[in-house]
Amino acid sequence: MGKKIEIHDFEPKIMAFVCKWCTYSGADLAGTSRMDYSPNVRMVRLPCSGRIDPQFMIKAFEQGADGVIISGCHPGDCHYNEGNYYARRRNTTFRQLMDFNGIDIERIEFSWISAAEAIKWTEVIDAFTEKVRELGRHPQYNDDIVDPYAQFLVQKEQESA
Amino acid sequence: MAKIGVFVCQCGNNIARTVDTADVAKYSSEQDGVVHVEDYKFMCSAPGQEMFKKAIKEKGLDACIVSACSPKMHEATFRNAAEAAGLNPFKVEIANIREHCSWVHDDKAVGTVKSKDLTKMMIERIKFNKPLERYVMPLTKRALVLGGGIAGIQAALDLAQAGVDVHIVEREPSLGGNMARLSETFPTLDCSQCIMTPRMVEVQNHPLITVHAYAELEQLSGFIGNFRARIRQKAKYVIDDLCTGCGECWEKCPFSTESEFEMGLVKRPIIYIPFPQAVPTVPVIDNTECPKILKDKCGLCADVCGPDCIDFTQQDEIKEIDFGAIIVATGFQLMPNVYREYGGWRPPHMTPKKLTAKQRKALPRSDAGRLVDVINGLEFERLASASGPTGGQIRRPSDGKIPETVVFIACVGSRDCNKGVEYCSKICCMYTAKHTMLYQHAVHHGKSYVFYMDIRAGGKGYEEFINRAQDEGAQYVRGRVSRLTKKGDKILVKGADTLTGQAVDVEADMVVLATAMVPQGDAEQVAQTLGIGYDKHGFFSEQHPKLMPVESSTGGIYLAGACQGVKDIPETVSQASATAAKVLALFSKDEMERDPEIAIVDQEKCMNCWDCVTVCPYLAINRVELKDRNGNFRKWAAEVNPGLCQGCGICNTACRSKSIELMGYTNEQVYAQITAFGGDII
Amino acid sequence: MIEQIRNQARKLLEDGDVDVVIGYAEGSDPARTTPVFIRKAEDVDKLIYDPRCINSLPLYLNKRHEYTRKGWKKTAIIGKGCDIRAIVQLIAENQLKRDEIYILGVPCEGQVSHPEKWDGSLHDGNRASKCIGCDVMTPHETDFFPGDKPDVDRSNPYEVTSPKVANLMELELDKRFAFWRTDFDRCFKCYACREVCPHCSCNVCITDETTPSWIDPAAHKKGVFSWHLTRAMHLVGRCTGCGECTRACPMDIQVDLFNQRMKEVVQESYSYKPGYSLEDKHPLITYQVDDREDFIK
Amino acid sequence: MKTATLNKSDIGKCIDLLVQSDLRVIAPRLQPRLDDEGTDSIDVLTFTEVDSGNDHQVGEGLLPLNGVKEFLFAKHEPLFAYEKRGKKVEIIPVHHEYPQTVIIGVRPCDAASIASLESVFSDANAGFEDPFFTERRSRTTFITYSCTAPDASCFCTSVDLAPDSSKGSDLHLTELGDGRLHVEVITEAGEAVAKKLEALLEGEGDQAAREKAGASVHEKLTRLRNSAPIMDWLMDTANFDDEMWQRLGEKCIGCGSCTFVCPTCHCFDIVDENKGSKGYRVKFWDSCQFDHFTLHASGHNPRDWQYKRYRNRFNCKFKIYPEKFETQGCVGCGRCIRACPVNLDITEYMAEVAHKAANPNAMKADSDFE
Repeated sequence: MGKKIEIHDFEPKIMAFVCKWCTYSGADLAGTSRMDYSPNVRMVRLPCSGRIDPQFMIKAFEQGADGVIISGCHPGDCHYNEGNYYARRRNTTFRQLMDFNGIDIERIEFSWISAAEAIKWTEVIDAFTEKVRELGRHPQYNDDIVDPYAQFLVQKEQESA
Repeated sequence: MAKIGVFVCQCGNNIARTVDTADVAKYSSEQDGVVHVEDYKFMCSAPGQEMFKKAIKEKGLDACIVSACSPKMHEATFRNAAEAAGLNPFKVEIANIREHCSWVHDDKAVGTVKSKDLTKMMIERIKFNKPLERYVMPLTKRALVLGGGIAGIQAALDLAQAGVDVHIVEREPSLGGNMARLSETFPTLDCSQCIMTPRMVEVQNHPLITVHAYAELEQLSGFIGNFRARIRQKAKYVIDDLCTGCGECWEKCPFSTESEFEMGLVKRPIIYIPFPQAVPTVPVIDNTECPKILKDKCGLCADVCGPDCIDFTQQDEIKEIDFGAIIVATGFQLMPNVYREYGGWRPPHMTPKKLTAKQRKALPRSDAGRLVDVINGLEFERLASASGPTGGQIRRPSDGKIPETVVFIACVGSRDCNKGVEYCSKICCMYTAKHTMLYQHAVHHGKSYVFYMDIRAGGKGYEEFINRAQDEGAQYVRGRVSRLTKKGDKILVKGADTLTGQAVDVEADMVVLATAMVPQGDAEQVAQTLGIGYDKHGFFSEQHPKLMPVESSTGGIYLAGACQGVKDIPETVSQASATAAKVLALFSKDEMERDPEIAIVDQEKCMNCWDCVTVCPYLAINRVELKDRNGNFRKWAAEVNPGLCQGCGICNTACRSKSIELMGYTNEQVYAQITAFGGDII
Repeated sequence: MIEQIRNQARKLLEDGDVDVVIGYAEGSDPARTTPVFIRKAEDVDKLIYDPRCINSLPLYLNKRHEYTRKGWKKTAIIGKGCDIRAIVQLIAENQLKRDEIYILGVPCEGQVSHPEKWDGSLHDGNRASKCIGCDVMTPHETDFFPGDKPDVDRSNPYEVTSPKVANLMELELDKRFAFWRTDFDRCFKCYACREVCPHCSCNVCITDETTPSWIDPAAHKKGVFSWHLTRAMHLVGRCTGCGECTRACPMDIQVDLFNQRMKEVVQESYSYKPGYSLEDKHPLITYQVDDREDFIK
Repeated sequence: MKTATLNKSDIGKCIDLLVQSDLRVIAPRLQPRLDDEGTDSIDVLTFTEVDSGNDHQVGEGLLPLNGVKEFLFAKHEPLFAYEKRGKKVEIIPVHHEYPQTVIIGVRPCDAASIASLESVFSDANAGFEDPFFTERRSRTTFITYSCTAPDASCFCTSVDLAPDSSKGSDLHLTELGDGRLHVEVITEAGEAVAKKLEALLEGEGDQAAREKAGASVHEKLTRLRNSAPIMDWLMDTANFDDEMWQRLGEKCIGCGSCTFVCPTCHCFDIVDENKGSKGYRVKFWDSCQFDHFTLHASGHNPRDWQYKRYRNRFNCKFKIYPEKFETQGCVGCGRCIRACPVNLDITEYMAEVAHKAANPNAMKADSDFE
């Protein structure tokens, strides 16, 4: 404890979609154990990784997320027996789809984190934050997708002139 | 317009040390829809909760955010408090700013920004929280036990002793199962029948237990608390209520066939009870063999029956009974096909499925070239049993000679990915040791060899038991047997001792195979009837391997004994008692309360592709026909059974048309949470 | 060949075995053909079949076209192999019952990729790329087939035959993105790709939903990207590759490249080809315990 | 009317001149392609902004996939932004850019559609002026180019237009067949542009040659229909439930392509694009061919089946437009015919109606529909 947080020029925005039984509890354990990790992540608590719709990830990127984490119980440990298996298939295909669209799938992290793996949670967050920080702002999504009308909010000089 | 209250907890110094809670509260108060904020030292304390309730009442809040510790800690606390204050408990959400923020970020500026963001995401989310009501469902306080072996008997007795009405369905004519076949049990060598039969009688006499012997479960509908079972009572051709069990009929029956109970080692009459201590002591007529039923010849049993209880016109009877919970205790069988691998011969009825008389005739009757004296463990149990065909004398099946040399082969079919099953059958090491002892006790000068791969004796008194077997003369050879061949009237066992690296050939009078325990041949069919999961071997799957080992994947159906996985008797009994405890917990309330955080279907949008039906791990989604006002069929749609749904949301994601919503985690809630994201990150 | 089909259609209509025969007829200009619904036996001579018959007719069997189907109890449909795959997939997804449909299979030699490319004959320069390596030119599931139906080995994996998919996969990531950005720039969200798809069968499409509106309805990049990603994602493991989405696009955005790429992925990962089995479930609603997870940490 | 001639090879230079005078120039241009496209693609010619005269397809005979309407009536645009703060909603104005624009190489049919759109968005007929449209219109100059190669789907002559019509145009170019173009200055805006191109223009145009060239193209049109009786027939409410609507329309799949490529379709929808508690109110193209276009909140849908939606589209073109906006609704560009995936052909409707109007007492066709 006591790792000083260093603020960089670019701080990635990361959204995490996690299962409440394993990963959320793992993150709770990281808190209870007073571990330190990057503050760049915002978590959405869902009942199961099988509830994570690809729509969530698309929306997160549209909101300006530089990276998205999906995490649930290890295979065989799903509280609902098979939710994570469906999540795995859905993500296998979704990643390939994003890749074919030219969107960097390095920005989507999928990991199995159990309720006991607080250390793994902090490692995944830190490593992913660092990776996305190096990748920089999301070039495909940030430039012209996040806010399609941003330019309309700025009054052009020649117009006012 | 939402009236949201935000309650920021300082948690003493736990949150306040790295989060400026006052700033979080101020920021929250500026958010759309927020009408009340509090910043307090201990929200979960009694005064904190009072403050929470008071704010709800006085400000008329319709939703509350508590920015505090993990929802695992105090979500229930604040939901209960809200309920007490007249606010629907599902309109309370926790923003986790302790475990996920203050405890993990050691920088006040960073922690404050993150706490604001976490709180804001929750504020946006809660605008779409719907007030939910807990489902209350009726509950039938009657339990069904499938299988009348030791697991079923134990579970039924435990339940009945607690006052629950129990029905046992057993497909054989008598209770008892495999345990009734055993001669003695390890590691104490106490007599199996001596401990089993009193329990069977107890079941029979218990006023709350109804035994449906010679019956099978045909269909199951409904869900936890509200099952309806269709039970087929197979025709016994004997009227239960009149039969006194005097035995005249089976003693006089002039025909016979191999006895299933005795593993085909001897014959039984066509009208029979499986074994003398059978419960109920009512015989049944085997309608595949009885000449009276097949060709209207004989009928001797009816002539000799004093109470006149034989009725050749009896038909199968269907009973429909409602149950609230089901305990599955269908037990195991020994792997049926291994004999052939070892050149052994098996009685025709031991083929995996019961054959018709015609098919059986087609099978070779002769044992020429076959090794009749290669038997499996259960057959040995019968040979060793005092009530068995040999009266407890160990005599080999072919010529009744007392075998001088017996070879026991462990791991037959188990731990064998190629020809058998890959799992360890677990009890074989122990029962093989027991067999050597039973043999040594019966034939003092006999020699016994055990070919084994590893000895696995993890259990109370188990390792000691193995040692005792070795002390009593069993010779353990670590190695596999490659071949069994006939040599005169002996069997040549070609094996190897891998410890010395030498070939070991034994001329044995009898070979006993420790055959793997596998699920019943129709286990998969049973699982499909019940709607529970099963693994690739056919063992029924438990809900969770660690925390829910006796629950099946379907609510209200519990698993006891070897149908769930290989087990010895003590494990089976304890698991059976555990299922009884689960059923009692379920039955402890008059009505069932179900969590409202389950999936619901927008049936107009549903385009009935049934993807949800396919993915649902709990078979909680039904296909229903929607009718118009005139009662005509309009369309199909999915419908979630609130009794079965566990709220995983897998269907919600699988549904392309988004016609399924998981209450508590609806698309709108998640959407709002995501769209609130995107502000300052640090 | 078409005479045999016509005769069979006539017989079916005369005997009252079917209410309607869906087929192709001459279109309003020589390069085009049009779907036609034949209800009377005397009209069967309108039916034609040649390489211009590109339309995927199973589209009309989809529940979205409920009105068209009104009053039809049993429908006969002329199907080339790829369309029959679509029918089979519709049946597997419970959008259709096998006994409601009478399939008049036709032997197919490939289709012209676009009416504008029709020059009187079919050749390598205008044959649709989906027809290369097609294993259902002799269709697999038919009720009637003119002539003998040879056995065809259909066990080969799906193969991407559009050179564009391979070209795109070879490009750098940002080049690939740039390609799509230029193409999607033209998209004005007419949803023709959705409406011609035999498998888009939702009563209310997710993009027309407002609670919440996952996909912005306006045709800016955000709305267009999420629309095309969602459309492709919803067709993973279900698309039978008729290519109608690309052909119907009035701005010629090749949206079916996504579907082709995803078919390749599904084939590689789960050895699944849609449209060949009446019972098999598509790969996103099934799983194997040992599915690939090389990307998971 | 002022006329002049221009060498066809100088069009590139014209574009350069216009670009140099800080005008946004839009011209038909082929989209770049990958090395190996395969057989599935077609040539994608669209009106796009060009930055030099080297890259354009003006006068190459092809009709661009899109019309020019998107440069006046944007595919999508924000009306305003908003943000909810506490209990207040703040409206934040958005600032649109309306650059001075020249669209060159516009076909006469597309130019005629501008006149139609004008009467919807800016005429007193509509009772409302759409500032976005009128602002853009006032800053846009159309240089039309007489059609040289009508294809099988073109039918402008059937709707009282001609391949060399200058309706809706500011500056009109016609090929004379000898490598020269006849230039007609039609409006003041056209004149202003012509002034910028003065260096390239020569003397007087050859009116007779222009007429002749126009007439020769006229003959190339094969799809000829009589649109005169259509409006009256449609005005007869009894024909609203005529069997032809169902018979011809049952194959329609409601994809909406026809409305999106149509140069005179102008329906739009307005939604709030929400992002947390702030967002934009956005206007974007909509289509009467969508099932939820007329869906009421009650669940009732007056146009509940697809043939009714197509009936509406036909009515819109041939009845509502002329009746309400006093202008033509269909300009005969043929885009809807080319775009339709099921070959639903508006000219078949036209022919059918003309036939029915001519034979009012003919026996009703034996209908399959009840």
